[in-house]
This record gives sequence, C-alpha cells and structure tokens, in this order.
Amino acid sequence: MAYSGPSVCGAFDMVVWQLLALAVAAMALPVAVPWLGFVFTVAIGKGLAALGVAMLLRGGLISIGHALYVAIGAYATAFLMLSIGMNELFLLLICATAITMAAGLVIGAFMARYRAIFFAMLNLAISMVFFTLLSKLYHLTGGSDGMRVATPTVLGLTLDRAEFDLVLQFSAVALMVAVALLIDRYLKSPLGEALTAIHANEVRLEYLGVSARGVILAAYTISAALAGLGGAITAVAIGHVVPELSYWTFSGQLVLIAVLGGITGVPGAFIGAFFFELVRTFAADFAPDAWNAIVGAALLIVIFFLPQGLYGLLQRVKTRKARL
Amino acid sequence: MNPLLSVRDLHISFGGVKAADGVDLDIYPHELIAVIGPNGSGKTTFLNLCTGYIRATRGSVIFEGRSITNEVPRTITRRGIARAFQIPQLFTGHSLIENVMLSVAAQHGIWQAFRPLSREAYRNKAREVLDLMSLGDIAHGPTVNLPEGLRKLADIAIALALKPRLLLLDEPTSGVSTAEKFALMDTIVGVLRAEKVTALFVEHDMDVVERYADRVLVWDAGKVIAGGPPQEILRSSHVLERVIGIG
Amino acid sequence: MFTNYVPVIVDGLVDAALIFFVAVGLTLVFSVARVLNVAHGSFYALGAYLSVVIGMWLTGHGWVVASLAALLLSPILIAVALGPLIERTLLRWTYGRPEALQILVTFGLFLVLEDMQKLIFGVQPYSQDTAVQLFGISHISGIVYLNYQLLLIVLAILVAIGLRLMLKRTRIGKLIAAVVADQEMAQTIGIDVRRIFVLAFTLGVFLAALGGALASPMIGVAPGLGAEAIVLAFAVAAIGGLGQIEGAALAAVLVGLARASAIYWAPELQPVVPYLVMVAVLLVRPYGLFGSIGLRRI
Amino acid sequence: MKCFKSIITALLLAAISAPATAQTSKPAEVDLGIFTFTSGPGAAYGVPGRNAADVVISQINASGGIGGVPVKPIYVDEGQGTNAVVAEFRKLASDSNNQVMIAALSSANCLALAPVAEQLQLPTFMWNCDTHQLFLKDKYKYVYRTNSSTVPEFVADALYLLAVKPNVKTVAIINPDYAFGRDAGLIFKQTLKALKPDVEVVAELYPKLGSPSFNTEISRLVAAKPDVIFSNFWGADLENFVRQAAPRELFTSSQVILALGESVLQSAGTLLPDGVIIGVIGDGWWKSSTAQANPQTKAFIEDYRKRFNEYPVFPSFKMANTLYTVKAVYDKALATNKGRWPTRDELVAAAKGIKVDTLTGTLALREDNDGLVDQIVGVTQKSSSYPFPIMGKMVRYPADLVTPPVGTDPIAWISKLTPTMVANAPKPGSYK
Repeated sequence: MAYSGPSVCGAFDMVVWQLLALAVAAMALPVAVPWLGFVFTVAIGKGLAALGVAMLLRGGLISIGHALYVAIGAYATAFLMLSIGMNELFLLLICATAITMAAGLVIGAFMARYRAIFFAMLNLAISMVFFTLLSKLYHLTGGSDGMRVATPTVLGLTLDRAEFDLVLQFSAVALMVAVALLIDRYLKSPLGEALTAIHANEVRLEYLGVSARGVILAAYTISAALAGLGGAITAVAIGHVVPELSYWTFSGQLVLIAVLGGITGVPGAFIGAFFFELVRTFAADFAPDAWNAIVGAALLIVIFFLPQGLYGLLQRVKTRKARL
Repeated sequence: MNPLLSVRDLHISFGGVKAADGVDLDIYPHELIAVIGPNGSGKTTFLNLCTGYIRATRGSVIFEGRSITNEVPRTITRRGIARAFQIPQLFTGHSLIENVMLSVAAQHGIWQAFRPLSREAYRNKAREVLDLMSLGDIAHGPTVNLPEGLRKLADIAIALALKPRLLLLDEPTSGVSTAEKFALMDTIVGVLRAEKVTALFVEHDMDVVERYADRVLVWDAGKVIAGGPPQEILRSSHVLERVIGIG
Repeated sequence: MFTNYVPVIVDGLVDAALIFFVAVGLTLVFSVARVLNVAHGSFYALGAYLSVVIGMWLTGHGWVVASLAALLLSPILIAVALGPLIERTLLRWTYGRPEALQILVTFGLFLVLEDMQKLIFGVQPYSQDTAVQLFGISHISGIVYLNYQLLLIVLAILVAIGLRLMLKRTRIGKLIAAVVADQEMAQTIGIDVRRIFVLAFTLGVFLAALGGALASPMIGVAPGLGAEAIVLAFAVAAIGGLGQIEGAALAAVLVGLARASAIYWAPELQPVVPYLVMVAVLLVRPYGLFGSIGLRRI
Repeated sequence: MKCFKSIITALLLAAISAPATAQTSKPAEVDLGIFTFTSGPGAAYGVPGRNAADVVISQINASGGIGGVPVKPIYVDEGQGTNAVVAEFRKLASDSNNQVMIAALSSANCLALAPVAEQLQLPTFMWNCDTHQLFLKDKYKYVYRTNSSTVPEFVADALYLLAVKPNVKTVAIINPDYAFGRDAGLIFKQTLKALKPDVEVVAELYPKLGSPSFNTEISRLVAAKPDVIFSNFWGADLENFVRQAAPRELFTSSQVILALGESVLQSAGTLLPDGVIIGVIGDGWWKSSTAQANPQTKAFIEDYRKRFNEYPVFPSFKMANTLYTVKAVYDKALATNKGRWPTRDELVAAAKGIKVDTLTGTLALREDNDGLVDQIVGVTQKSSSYPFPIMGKMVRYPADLVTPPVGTDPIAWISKLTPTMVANAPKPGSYK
C-alpha cells in the first residue's frame, strides 16, 4: 500500500465533490431508512477517528491504541456534562476536542521518539492503561458500565430526542466535510508532505534541517484531536460511554477502517467507515457469530487486491473512464 | 583567510577499529577537495562525524568560526552544511520536483499547515535547481526507478536546493558507468562553481580526482596521511602504494 | 498489611511461566521474520481449545492418564497444521513490507481465527482439569497449591533452557541464529532462508499453542482468550526487547511477580501493571531490556 | 429561533415519513426484539436465556400466540458491545411490528438502553438486569424490570449467612469488576454491618469480568483465612472460580457464598462439598416445590431438557418469566381495548402495577416500574436422584421482606435494618 500515494492525489476540487457526494448520501439515505441516520452519525464519528489513524499511516506510523483518544473525547463529553453541567452540543464538541488534543500533545511528545513497532506497541500500552483505569475507577467512571450522556441542547434549544438525532446527524455531516477539507489542505502543505516524507526517508528529512519529531508531534496531535471529535460525536449520539471505546480491538478496527477506505485521500476514511458500519449492521443480522471473520476477510482481501483501499478503487475507475 | 571548516583531533572507534584517529584538517572557502583512501579508512565516517550522524568521542568541528561538534544533523544543516549520500537518499513517495520542493520549503518554514507545498514560489526555486542539474525534463516523474546516475544527481540537487555554503559529497560517481562519470562530474562541478559552493567529495576514481579536485586529502586508518594538489599527491609513491595499491 | 512473601513469589512465578510460553513464541517469530504477529494469541487460544477437546474425548473413553498427552499433542497438531500454511500464504507476503501492513494482515488473520473458534467450539466455556487432579496438591506456607502449578514453573524453565541450547548447539538452531543475525549474509552463504522462516514460525505457533494447552487445565477456555493473551505477550516481548529470548524470560518473571504483588497489596492495580512496567522500561531503554538497534547505513 | 425549531420539525417529518409508533391494526406477527449474550463471557447466561425464549415462544405460539397472533423473536447479541447494541435497538424500534423490547442481560447495556427506550417511547422489559442503579436516579415511563434488583438478592444472602453461621467474624469478597459486582460488594457489606456490626472485611477483590484464571486471587483469599467468602461471580467466571478453587480446598477452608451458584450445579457442582451457600438471585429454581406444583412449569422444564439436554438454570427462568409477563401485558391491554390491537403507550399503561403468576412464583411490577420477586437461598446438598448436587435447607424470602419500599434510597434502607430481622425472617429449611 503506497502510504504517500500520488501526493497531489486528485485536484482539490475533486476531493470536494467526493465529500459532497458522501454528505448527500449520508443525509438522503436516512430519509428512506430512518435508522440509517443513527448508523451514519456513528460512522462519521468512527470516520473522523479513522482519518486520524490514516494520517499517521501516511507517515508510516501505525497506532494500535488510537481508540484511547476516541475514549478521551467521549469521556470528556460525559464529564463536562456531569461535573460542570456544560450542556450545549457545539460547546461540548469543541471542548472535548480541545481536551483530547491537549492529551495528544502531551502523550505525543513521548510517542514521537518511537517508530515502527515500538510506536504501535506503546500506543497500545497507553490505551490499555487508560482502558484499565476507566474500568477500575468505578466510583469516578462507573467502571465497565460506563457513564450516561444526556441529550444536550442545540444553540440553547432543548430538542426532543428524534429532533436532536436529526440535528446531530446533519451537524456530523457538515463537520465531516469541513474537517476533511482542512485535513486535505494540511496533508498537501509542507508540514503534511514532510509527514509522508518521514515514511520514505527520515534521515534525509533530518538532513534538510527538519525535525522529524516535530513533524510527527504535529501530526499526532492533530490525529488525536480528530479521534477526540469522533469520540465526542459518538458519545452524544449513543448517549452512553463505556471503557470498550479504548480497548485495543477497537483501535484495530480504526486502522482497519482507515485501510479499508484507503489512506491516499481524506474521503477514504469516511468511505471505509460507512462501508464498515453497513457491513457490521447487516452481518449482525445475518451472521451474528461471524461478523469479525467477515470484516477480517474483507480487510485481507482489500490489502491483497486493493492496496489503495476503496478510495483507490474509486480513483482507478475515474482514471479508466478518463482514458476511454 | 580563515577556514570555512576546521576539524581538530577527531576521534571515534567502533569495537576497537579506529574509524577516526585524530583527524585534523581545514577547508577554505571556494575549495573543491577530494578525499581518497582505501575502503574502511574512515572517509564516510568522517562525513558522518562532520554532519552529526554519529558522535565523536573526542575532538572538535568548527564551521564559520562556531563549534558544531556533536550537534545533530538537523542543526548542522541549518548552519549551512549540506550532504549528498553514497546511497542516494530520496523521498520515494514523492516526485522528483516535490523532493526538491521539500528541500526548498525546509528553509522557509516547514511549519505551514494550510498553504500548499506545490505553490508557485517553491515550484520555481525547485525548477531552477533541477534545470541547473539538467534534470528538468524528468522533474515531475517518480524517483523510484531512475537510473543510478540520475538518482545521484537528484540526491545532490536536494542538497543544493538548501543553498549550503559547504557541500559534502560521498562518492558521487560510485555505481555510475565510466562513460557517464565525467558527464556527471562536469554537471556537479559546473553547478558548484556557478553557485560558489565550497565542496568536499569522497572519491575512488583517480582520473576524476585528478581532473576536478583543487586539493586532495589522503585517508588511511582514520588519519589524514597526506594532502596537497592532485598532481603531486597522485605522484607520491607512498600514497600510490597505500591507497591505490601499486608497488 | 499482608507480609507473607512466599505465596507472592510462587504465584508470580506460575503467572510468569504461563506468560513466558506465549511471549517467547512471539519474540522468536519476530527475531527471525521481523513480523509482529497479532494473531499469535489466537494460537494460544486454539491450543487451549484443542487440548481440552482431545482431553475430554480421552477421559470420556476412560484413558484418564492418556489425556495428559493431549497437552503436548494438540500444540503439535496446531503447529503442523497452521504454521507452514499461514507462513507460506499470508506471512511470507508481508516480509519486507511496512510494519503497518504486517500488523494489519495479522490483525485480519486474528479476527478470522477468533470467529473460527466460535464457529468450531461455540461460545460456552470448556473445562478439562484431569491433569490438575492427577498431580494432586502440596502446601506451601499454609496455602494449598496444585502440584501442576509448580510443574508449570519447571516446564517453563526447561523450555527456556531447551530453546537456548537448540539455538546455540544444534545445526538448525545455528541456521536460525545466522538468519537472525544477518538475513542477506545467510542467503549468500547458501542457507535456505525460506525454510528457516517456516521452521521458526511453526516453532512460534507451537510455543503459543503449548502455552494455551498447558494453561487449559487451570482455566476456563472461552472466547476472548486470545485477545487477552496477545496484549500481555506484546507487553512482555516489548519489555524484554523484541526478538530477545532471554529478555522475554526475564520480562515474564518481572510481569508475573508484579501482577502477583499487585493482587496481594494493591488489587485495583493488577490489570494495569504489565503496561506500566512496559512504559517505564521503554522510557529508560527505548528498545527494551535486551533490545538494541543499529544505525542505518547511508 | 422559533423558525429554527419549525425547520427542524419539518425536516423531522421528512425524515421519519412513516412514524413507526402509530401501529394499531392487528399485525401479521408480534416481533419481539430480545437482547442477550450469544458470544463472550456473558453467553454462559445469554444462551440459556435464549434457549428458554425458544421453548416459551414455541409454547405460546402452540397455544395461539398473543391475541391470536404468532410471536417472532429477533435475537440481538449483546456481545457486540454497547454501541452496536444501541444501534441495533434503534434499528428494531423502527419495525412497526416490534412494539416491545426484551432487553439487556448486562447492566452496562440496560443502563445504556433505558434512556434510549424512553426517548423512542418503546416499551422495554429488562429481563436480567439486576443493578439497583437502573431506577435509582432516573424515572422511566417505558422501562420496566421483570426481575429483582441487587438489593433484595444480596440482602437475602446476608440474612441466610447469619442464620446458619451466627458468629461469623471475618469476611472476604471476590466479585466481578463492574456495577453488578461492586454493588453486590457494597450491599453485602452494608447489610452485615447493619445486622452484625462486629464483622470485619479482610479482603476485597474485583477481578476483570471474564478473566480465565483466578489462581492468584485464590491464593490471596486462602492466605487471608476468612470465616466467610462471598462471591457473586456468574457465568464463565463462576465456573472457572469453582473449578480452580475446589482443588485448592477453598470451599472447605472457608464458608463460601456463591450468590449465583445454582447456575453451575449441573456443570461443576460435583466439585462442591455439601453446605456451600448458593442462590438463584430470584425464585428461578427448577426443583422448588412452587415450580414442581405448576404443570406449565413442568412442561417447560421437560421441553427445555429434551431440546438442550440439561435442566433450565435460573437465567432461563428470568427469560421465561419475562416472556409470560409480556404476554400478560398484551392480554391485559387487549382486554381493556376490547380486542383492538394496543399501541405502545397502551402497552406500558397495561404493564403498570401488573401482577403475574410466573413459572416459579409471582412477579409484580411496582409503580416505580421495578419488579418484586421472592428470593430463594439454600446450600449445596448431594442428591441420590441426580448426578449433581441440588439446593437444600432452602429459604424463600418474600419479596417485600428484602426489597426496599418504593421511593427509599436502597443503601439508606439497608443501614436501618436491625439484627432482629434475622430472628424474624423465615428459617433455613423452611422452604422445600
């Protein structure tokens, strides 16, 4: 899988169109099938986190502990509501993201020293420490039962749940587009390209006078923020947070989504997330005992036959059309 | 005139092997210096020490009057010393011009997260360097499967794009066919002269050394055992037998 | 405050023994193939399942003592059946590819194997403790221990020594060591590296399955066993230094004792202890206790 | 702002064009979303639950279904994790034939689902969710518990302990590490403190739910040498604990209380000596005189035994009783509607204050939506007629004796209990 990919992957506007297409799908389909609205909202939450993971993958860094930041974002939301009674949706999302970002900055400062497997394993270790704390500090976090997240107000309005779900769904879609475009710009900026360069040749980058650690820390902090935002959305969407959000298999799921969708372009993470959530929903109906096997096999197939993921497939179809 | 780079009593050894055993040398502005010596005599190690890839156990490296002893490559690069490698070090994920643009961006603020790398200003700067190195026509191609000669040039182009005051080249002609060799060196040296870059290059080919170097330094067992203009160095029987192995 | 240290040490060593089998397999495979196998824990689980099933069948037919053989037989079966197969199909493909990819491929394998277990063995827990009953019990400082537990400690030590001797003395061991030291060099002097990889991976699978099989008489075998085992093995392997067999052994003892002490003096800390140890060690020694990494030639 | 809200409502109407809730005509089938574990450690109870559901539903359908409409279960695996479970719940809620949910074995899941059910206005019966926190802070209209809560369940154990072992001094606790285990630890300690103030707790262990091995914990417990060891381990944990502790003589060195012990009698009971205190956290003991007196129950036990060749364990009864309660609710609603098919709101109305004769006794749903169920506790006893031990020296504690009255804080209620309670409570052996 080409982590760097063609680094001017598609013109800017192409990404815009792809994202808008996704957005339309995420808003239109639920009109036909109402419960899809919730599935998509959650999918966007995962997609944001997966985008964070995908960014790091472009730098050749695999984190099998990124669920940590999803959990921080989610629990931050729960605590903000519980302890200081913050109750405004957008305020919650912003604060939870900021808190997660701060956590990412601190932990990242330590992570940036490590590469390859050690990076992966340390992320794993820290997420598992956090998972254990969430489950153990019963009187603070409700242990493995998790914490309730009430329905927040939107711009001061108290909505009933159905209305709120709809607002949340649309806000999530809007956030998806906005954030994805920002990240797209970042990845094409010197800082973003330097990240891809690290994967290809870190020594050379240092010989350009660039601090690889700095570049990685920046990327790590951003990816943490993304995961945090995803976690916050998940928390308000589901209305409940549990330690499993930070368990290592969920981190694995995020990497899986990132690769499934393809890391050569920002829409990939979201394509992957939608695809994954749909597969999971149907698998839960038709093959409840085998859905892990199904997604696992899907992952292997993608890795072997679509090294650029579903997004890469999309690109390829495009280029083929172009050739004809 | 005081030296651009002056090295004093530099030491390091790997498991008993003395790769640098009290190296002393001065490089003056606008010189083009060739370093010769048998394999394992510590030539590449010397470049690694100067650029901070490995740390010296003893000794000092002074650049433009300020010590850069045991600084990290990043800092030393920022001070104005660029390096090209024996094994070309390229960003294989990027096209050639992007490689160079990264190098350009590295000088004016890599810390821009929202303006694109491939902006006009950077593109032009990169373009210039590539044209100088006569790599213009493959600028937008990938760097992965270029022939060795072009990879070498690309590697050097990235270094030059940093606008260094001192350039260290590690065997620029290794792995390049004899036919290409001189063409390659003509290009490189042409650029160095044009850009007024002081340079030191490690070289095995005595023809290349004789033809391009202003001064030759002879390495052996981690020491500089002789130094002077090519004509006289390459005639000294002592050097010939130690380095080129002719009795 | 509880001040009897003997049981803490005994429990710690028993724990260490069980951790060691999984961790050492993981680290061995890594040392040869440079692949971190996320699915390694699944082999542990499979080893446990198979030995329980075989054991139950044997005891069901009245061959009680014979059921001990299941503890050794099932790891061999699994290693022979899965080792070469997986190495030749999935793993070989990942060699020399980015770690991210290797981890993903093995993660995919992990997901598949986890559900395979569910489909084959169901989700109800299995137990088969004939071995425990056969070996009886002994009293250590007023606490009843299963002789089987003590036997595990001995077995772990034997396996550790055995591996050491195999790698140092035997021909095949020397070949493996050569590949570990420098793959290209090994290739150039005519060692069939591919064969060594198959061997090493199969051995790794065997060790993991053996760990599961030996643990099975003392545990309930149920889904989720693999997921737990692998993260612990990661931590231990990382603490010891990836690819370092002595490291794995030492790390296992460290973690085992730490976990036991936690249960005696700070029960709430027990689950987090291995990771705290890991973070602490990697802070001081970024490549683990016995680990190191060479500069890239430029 | 007003217009903002109206826009939302407009969009809302667009989004949910076919409102699922307004179903009143008689459906072709009654869909029942049933949430239980079919994977993971919880499956050890989830699967007996599902098995019981299969048996009961085929019995209900054999006798004409609900109001003449056949019942179709839709099982959801709680093992997928809370997020997925909530998603599935919302999805099922949009099925107009699905007017009632039977949700959540694990307390984590019911705590998460309860507010969702309330928001979706979907009648939901918590079939095996014991945590007393369910109705502690929040009041629900649509959420009922067809089951007792942790408080009566573990107060009963304390009562029984003091009846058979009046001079207990030291106690150790080992429970799974989540609400169910933590609550049980707290309730059991508080009850002992109230009923026998001089009892000392010498060790408290909360290992992770689903840990494969408790050997170190067992050493720790033996080392502490307590008179009594209390545990509300369940499912796979309980079986592992029994198998690992028995050979190490834990059950003979201390008086052990296995609050959910009945569920392992058939699988690992032979490892237990006589006299281990075991409970069924409720009244779901298949051999109880009440159960055996009821022909319907005997039929259930027989079918169950035929299909899964084991006797039903208490989780099976929690599910079975819940299903019969749901049927009773439907019947009541249909009666009040004079046969017109009830809406979801009419169903919750019917559930309010209903009292149902279950397979193993009675179940009353109080005005606070909580269930009232008797508590059976006993000890292991070798049996001549079965290859595994059964419950002996049983007590059936009446629900209102051990359950805090409506509107009282459970823990406060416990601390007000007095030692005389033991004397006044029914004696071990008083129930057959």
